[in-house]
Amino acid sequence: MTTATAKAKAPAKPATMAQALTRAMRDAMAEDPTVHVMGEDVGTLGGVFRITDGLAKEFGEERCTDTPLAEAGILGAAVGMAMYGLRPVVEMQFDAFAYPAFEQLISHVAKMRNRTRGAMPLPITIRVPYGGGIGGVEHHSDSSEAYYVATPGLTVVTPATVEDAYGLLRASIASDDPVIFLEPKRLYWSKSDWSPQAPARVPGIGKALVRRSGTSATLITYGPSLPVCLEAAEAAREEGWDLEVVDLRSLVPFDEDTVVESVRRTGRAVVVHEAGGFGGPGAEIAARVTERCFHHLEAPVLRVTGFDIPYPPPMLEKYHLPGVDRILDTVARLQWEN
Amino acid sequence: MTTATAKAKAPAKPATMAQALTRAMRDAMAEDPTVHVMGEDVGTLGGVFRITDGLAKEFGEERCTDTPLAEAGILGAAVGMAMYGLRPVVEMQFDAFAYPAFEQLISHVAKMRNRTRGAMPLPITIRVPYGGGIGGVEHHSDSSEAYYVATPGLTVVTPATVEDAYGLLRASIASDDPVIFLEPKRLYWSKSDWSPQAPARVPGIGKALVRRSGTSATLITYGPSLPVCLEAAEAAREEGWDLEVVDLRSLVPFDEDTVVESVRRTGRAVVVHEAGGFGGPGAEIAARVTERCFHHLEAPVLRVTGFDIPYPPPMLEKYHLPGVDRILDTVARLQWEN
Amino acid sequence: MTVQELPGAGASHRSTPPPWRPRTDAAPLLPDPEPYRVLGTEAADRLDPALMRRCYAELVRGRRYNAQATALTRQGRLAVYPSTVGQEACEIAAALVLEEQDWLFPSYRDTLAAVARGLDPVQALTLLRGDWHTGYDPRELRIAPLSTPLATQLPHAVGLAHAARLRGDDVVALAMVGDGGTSEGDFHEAMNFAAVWQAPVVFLVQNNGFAISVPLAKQSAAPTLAHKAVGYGMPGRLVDGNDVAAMHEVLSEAVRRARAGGGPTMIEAVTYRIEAHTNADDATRYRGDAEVEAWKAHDPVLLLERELTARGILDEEGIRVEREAAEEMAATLREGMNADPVLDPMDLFAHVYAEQTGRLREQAAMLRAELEAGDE
Amino acid sequence: MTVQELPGAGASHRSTPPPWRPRTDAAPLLPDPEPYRVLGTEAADRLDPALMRRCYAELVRGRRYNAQATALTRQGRLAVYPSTVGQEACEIAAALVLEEQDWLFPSYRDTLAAVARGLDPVQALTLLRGDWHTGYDPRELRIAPLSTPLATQLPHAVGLAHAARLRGDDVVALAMVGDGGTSEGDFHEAMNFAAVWQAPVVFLVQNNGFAISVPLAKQSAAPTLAHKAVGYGMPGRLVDGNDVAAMHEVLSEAVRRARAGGGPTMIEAVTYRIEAHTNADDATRYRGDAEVEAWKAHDPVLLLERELTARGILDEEGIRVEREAAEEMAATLREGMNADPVLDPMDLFAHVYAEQTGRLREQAAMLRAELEAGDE
Ligand SMILES: Cc1ncc(C[n+]2csc(CCOP(=O)(O)OP(=O)(O)O)c2C)c(N)n1
Ligand SMILES: Cc1ncc(C[n+]2csc(CCOP(=O)(O)OP(=O)(O)O)c2C)c(N)n1
Ligand SMILES: [Mg+2]
Ligand SMILES: [Mg+2]
Repeated sequence: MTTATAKAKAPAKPATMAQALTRAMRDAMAEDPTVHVMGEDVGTLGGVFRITDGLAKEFGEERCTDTPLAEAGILGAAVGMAMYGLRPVVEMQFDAFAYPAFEQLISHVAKMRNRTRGAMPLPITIRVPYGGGIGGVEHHSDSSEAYYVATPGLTVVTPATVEDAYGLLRASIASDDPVIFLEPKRLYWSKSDWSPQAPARVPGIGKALVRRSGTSATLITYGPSLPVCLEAAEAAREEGWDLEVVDLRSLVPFDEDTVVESVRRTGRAVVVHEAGGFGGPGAEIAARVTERCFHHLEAPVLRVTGFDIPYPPPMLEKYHLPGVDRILDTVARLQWEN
Repeated sequence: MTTATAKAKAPAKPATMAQALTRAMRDAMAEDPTVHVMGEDVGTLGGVFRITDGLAKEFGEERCTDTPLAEAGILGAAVGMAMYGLRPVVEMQFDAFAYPAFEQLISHVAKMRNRTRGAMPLPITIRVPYGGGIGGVEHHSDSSEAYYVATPGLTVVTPATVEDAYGLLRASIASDDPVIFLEPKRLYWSKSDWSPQAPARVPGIGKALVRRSGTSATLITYGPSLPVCLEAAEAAREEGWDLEVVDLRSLVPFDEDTVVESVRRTGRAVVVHEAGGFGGPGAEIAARVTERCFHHLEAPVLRVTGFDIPYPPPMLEKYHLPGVDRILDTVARLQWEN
Repeated sequence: MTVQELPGAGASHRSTPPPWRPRTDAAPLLPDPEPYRVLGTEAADRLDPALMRRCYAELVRGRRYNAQATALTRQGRLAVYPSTVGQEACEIAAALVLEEQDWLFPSYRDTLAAVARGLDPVQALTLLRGDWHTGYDPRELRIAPLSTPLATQLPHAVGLAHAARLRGDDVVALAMVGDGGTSEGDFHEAMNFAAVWQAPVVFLVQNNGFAISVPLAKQSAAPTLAHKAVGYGMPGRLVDGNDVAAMHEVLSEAVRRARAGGGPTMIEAVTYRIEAHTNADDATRYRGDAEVEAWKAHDPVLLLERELTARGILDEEGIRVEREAAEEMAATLREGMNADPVLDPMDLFAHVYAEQTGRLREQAAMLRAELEAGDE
Repeated sequence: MTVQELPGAGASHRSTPPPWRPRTDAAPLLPDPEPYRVLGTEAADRLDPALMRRCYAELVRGRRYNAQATALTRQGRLAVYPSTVGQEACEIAAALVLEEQDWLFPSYRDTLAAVARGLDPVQALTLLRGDWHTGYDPRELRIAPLSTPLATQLPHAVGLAHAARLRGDDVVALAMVGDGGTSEGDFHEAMNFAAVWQAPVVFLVQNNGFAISVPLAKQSAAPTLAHKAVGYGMPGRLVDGNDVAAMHEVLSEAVRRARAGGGPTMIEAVTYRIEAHTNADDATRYRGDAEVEAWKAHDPVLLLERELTARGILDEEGIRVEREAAEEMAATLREGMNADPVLDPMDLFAHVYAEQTGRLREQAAMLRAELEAGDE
């Protein structure tokens, strides 16, 4: 996947999600000179989360650029760069700081291919560190995926594992469509012994994965909530439930078939995500799964989500985030007696 | 509701939704000197849809102000005005032109009450003409309610009748919370013989209304799709279906009880709206109604929505908008044989 | 760190502060107080007759194009048309100063600039007719899609120019925006990025006095809009936007500067929107006739026509020839717009993504079934 | 409209264009090329000894406050702290120039300005401790919530000042933002609204050289940030941000002007962020020691201390007294922050709306049940 020179310079074997993301950008930049990384503090500093660490040094400041502090300007400039044939990878410093770029995103990025009848696709990857659990002060822990999911033209991807962080980011950068690449902040330092030297052949964008097989009910989740769901599934064994866990990996496209297949088999489902419930992605998933699995369902599809409130301050976030107990309580409400 | 002087100056009896909206602002301004209208072209011109017609003349340019052309600035200034105790009524000229104000909306307007523990509520009404059907060129026909609905702290209101245009706008301006007031553009010129001299006692924000009683199935809708649903309900009689039609009137708060009561009775439901389906408000409605009506449902709750595409150009919009036939086709899929 | 520990503690109280100098000299960035003019001044002695004949031809065509487009709205052939009557000198000059490889970033009003750059008028008007959004392939003539969301095209121009420069290509981007559009955050961010990156961009602000109904006085308190440039570290130029010779000269200079690596320039063209905002607007609601009449007397076509006739560069015959050419263009446009556009509802689902999602395939199938049922 | 019909047709080609004049004279709006200084210059002869003693006391307290807050991050009592070491003169002056009825709009970095205005330090630090977002009632001392999203507080300041003016109240709003924040669209829109509305606002830009790791040179190409003011039609002033006397004078003048109905002013304070962006940042990644040392020698506390000692306004004893007062403040702060904040998880659902929605009531009930189950 990488050239000989690239291999020679390759950083040490990544162990964390953060390192896998860095490596994905690095490999993409080494392979394709049109890939440009840009954003606030991404150059000299390597980003506030250090995800772009080393890229400016290896590829120069023109390939990994510290921009002025203006998100609409960053994304708008990236649109122009993509119009000229580059593949910009934009870093938004935190979820809530992507909002200033919303008009550029909705009115241009998402629509450009369509409004030009395919003449002008925009292969832009927009990396957005999202979600909570890291003790961030207000505006640093939003789960903003509902906005992106409701915007036709955007692909919305979110990895939950180190392997996927690499594979999905590579796939996103390679995509000819604009991709919102949501990085679960609190998994940045999660580890695995995956090695990029032999990248596992991960399925591309649009394919969900059953991360744990089970027969009692299906937990449908993504991103930061995957580890929580897996933990819940383990804990559920004590209650006698054998839970299946599906990791969506991309919210758009939404891999209905994998989910529907699972739910038809288990007959019960809970959607779990950190974003607020009301009008959140879980609503779409529940509605659609119900539509396609209606006669297989023993109980309505339930949701465990963040509360419908502004993201709480650090000391209270633990009460807000979907945790193992809340998931198990919800599984218990899946009408087992009927 | 209005003072003697106000009555004396009252414009002619409003017959259209546009006139009812104008009248609502006028009466609110006459009653409460803290109500200020602001936006692009709202003063001298009376707005591009003439909804603020006459307000600058009657109340002066300081109460109905032509702002510079900058939506974040408009909403941001309104925040400051509300912090000082005014009640700004902001006009966004078109749906898509509210996007530049998104950061102000999400990070401040929606959160200010919560982040200050109630010390600083923001009684701002944000009027957004929304939806299509008027032959507008791109960026002039978006149905952006999914973004607002997924943002805790915002109240999201949308009238479908002339009476409600008046009543709900009055209620929104009177609300101590920020309200996104979605005005269905293509109903601006819809008429009724409602008279503001004797305003019908319309229920306030948060109460859905059964606009047509029926027994076969429930159409759940709001705003621009209400007339279409009522027409579909009439047409359905020929097919032998007696459809109930519920007008939500506000998406947040969502009046679950009225909807649930209806669906439990009819056993079947279709949600109808112009906004895209994927991640749209209909997903929340379907998911929630299913959760609460599961054992009463004869078929899954279905949705008739705009397609999941950028809003089409004028000559093609008729294929995109949910129409009577598409609603009836969907009603037909509600598993009547089972 | 406390005061005691500070390294300078104990030194004389006349210590020198860290070195300071302004990053650039502000003086050359500031616009002249009067709009630059050529026509009717001595500078007109230096005019290039051939270029001016070309400009004249384009201005006459441009004026006719405006008239024809407005007529098409009355016939229902166009949904809406924002006219550039009175602003033709800006539109034409913007198109003429660019090389083939350069890019034009028009606002929603600037169909005429696109047409003057060579775009087929029917394609230019597709958006306003309503059969599709962008009626042309932007890469073909290097004309970005007409931008309806105001000022949003400006950062695109900066990004594109920057990308071309990184690639070592000789490309300049010229971006157009109105006086109202300068109030948007995107204007600010684009200007700043352009200056920091020294991108080869020219910003052309057409100050036509109004943003729909809102006059400049309610839009900005700046001495001139051109004064905004200095705050970004780029030169601001003030030009008579109705003087095509002045416009051509100032724009050319800015394009040359950008091409030579000298960075961006912002130009304020002082002009006037003679007609209403669009055919749907009623301008009598917000302005009086006197102002309009004063500006009609300073008409861009007339200014050039007078200059060229006075100098013997243009005569009755020349005027006749250009008017006839303009009539021909108008006839072709009329004809083109009279043909009903071919519509395929299934286009709705094309190009939303490179590859259709399952959900879109399903929706497309539904529409196809509806259309087939309708055909029966 | 065609050329033939134009009213001016046939007139001399030297017709006069419609009248033109710049809306305001640009010259008085432009900043001086050198930052304004008082300390160490002859202007210091005019200093008000009492005011300067007050400033000195506040600076010493401010420095100590910074040290204490940073210490609290190391003890895990604060989640994060953006220090204003080196910027205390700006923070203090901003607080001191305001009257009781005025409003302060701080950025996330400006807890010190809020404290100097009288806010309880524990309340000021609540956001950074993490028990709630805004730790105080903004109306009490007229201090807007600390703004994390950069530059978004600026239009708030404009709107509030405008509202007060409409009401006939004597209120000035002072809004603080960083050099990086000036790149945001909200900065631009706020400046423009303020100038068009002639709102009583003072914009204080603390140019501390960096936006996290990004130096000013990558942020702006402007001669100075103060030059931005002219593009909005308001005066721009350049001041040595480490010179508390200069800061106090220039800010006071701007506040006075705003109060008198003279409209907004923008002030660029040239200063330096001596410490890292926050305790979580590693400044060695993007800057060298030499620059930091040069600025340490131009320390705001030191500058004033030297001036006042040289003039006999301050002596050893005076210094000792202020340091002791600062230590007391630090002890109180330590104590306040050592107390664990009282948390009520049910607060999550308070104040989302004036009246809780059904859905929130349900979610609150769920959390309450969980908490009760946990207690058992
Ligand atoms: C972001 C945005 N806000 C509002 C509008 C609605 N709108 C269309 S044109 C216009 C006025 C534009 O004025 P100006 O920039 O001076 O350009 P002109 O129309 O004079 O060419 C407005 C407010 C828009 N298109 N985009
Ligand atoms: C809209 C927005 N974008 C990005 C950030 C992340 N961020 C926090 S502080 C900062 C740098 C701010 O620099 P400056 O404005 O110079 O203020 P300083 O930190 O120097 O006081 C950045 C990029 C933010 N808080 N808000
Ligand atoms: Mg204009
Ligand atoms: Mg800074």
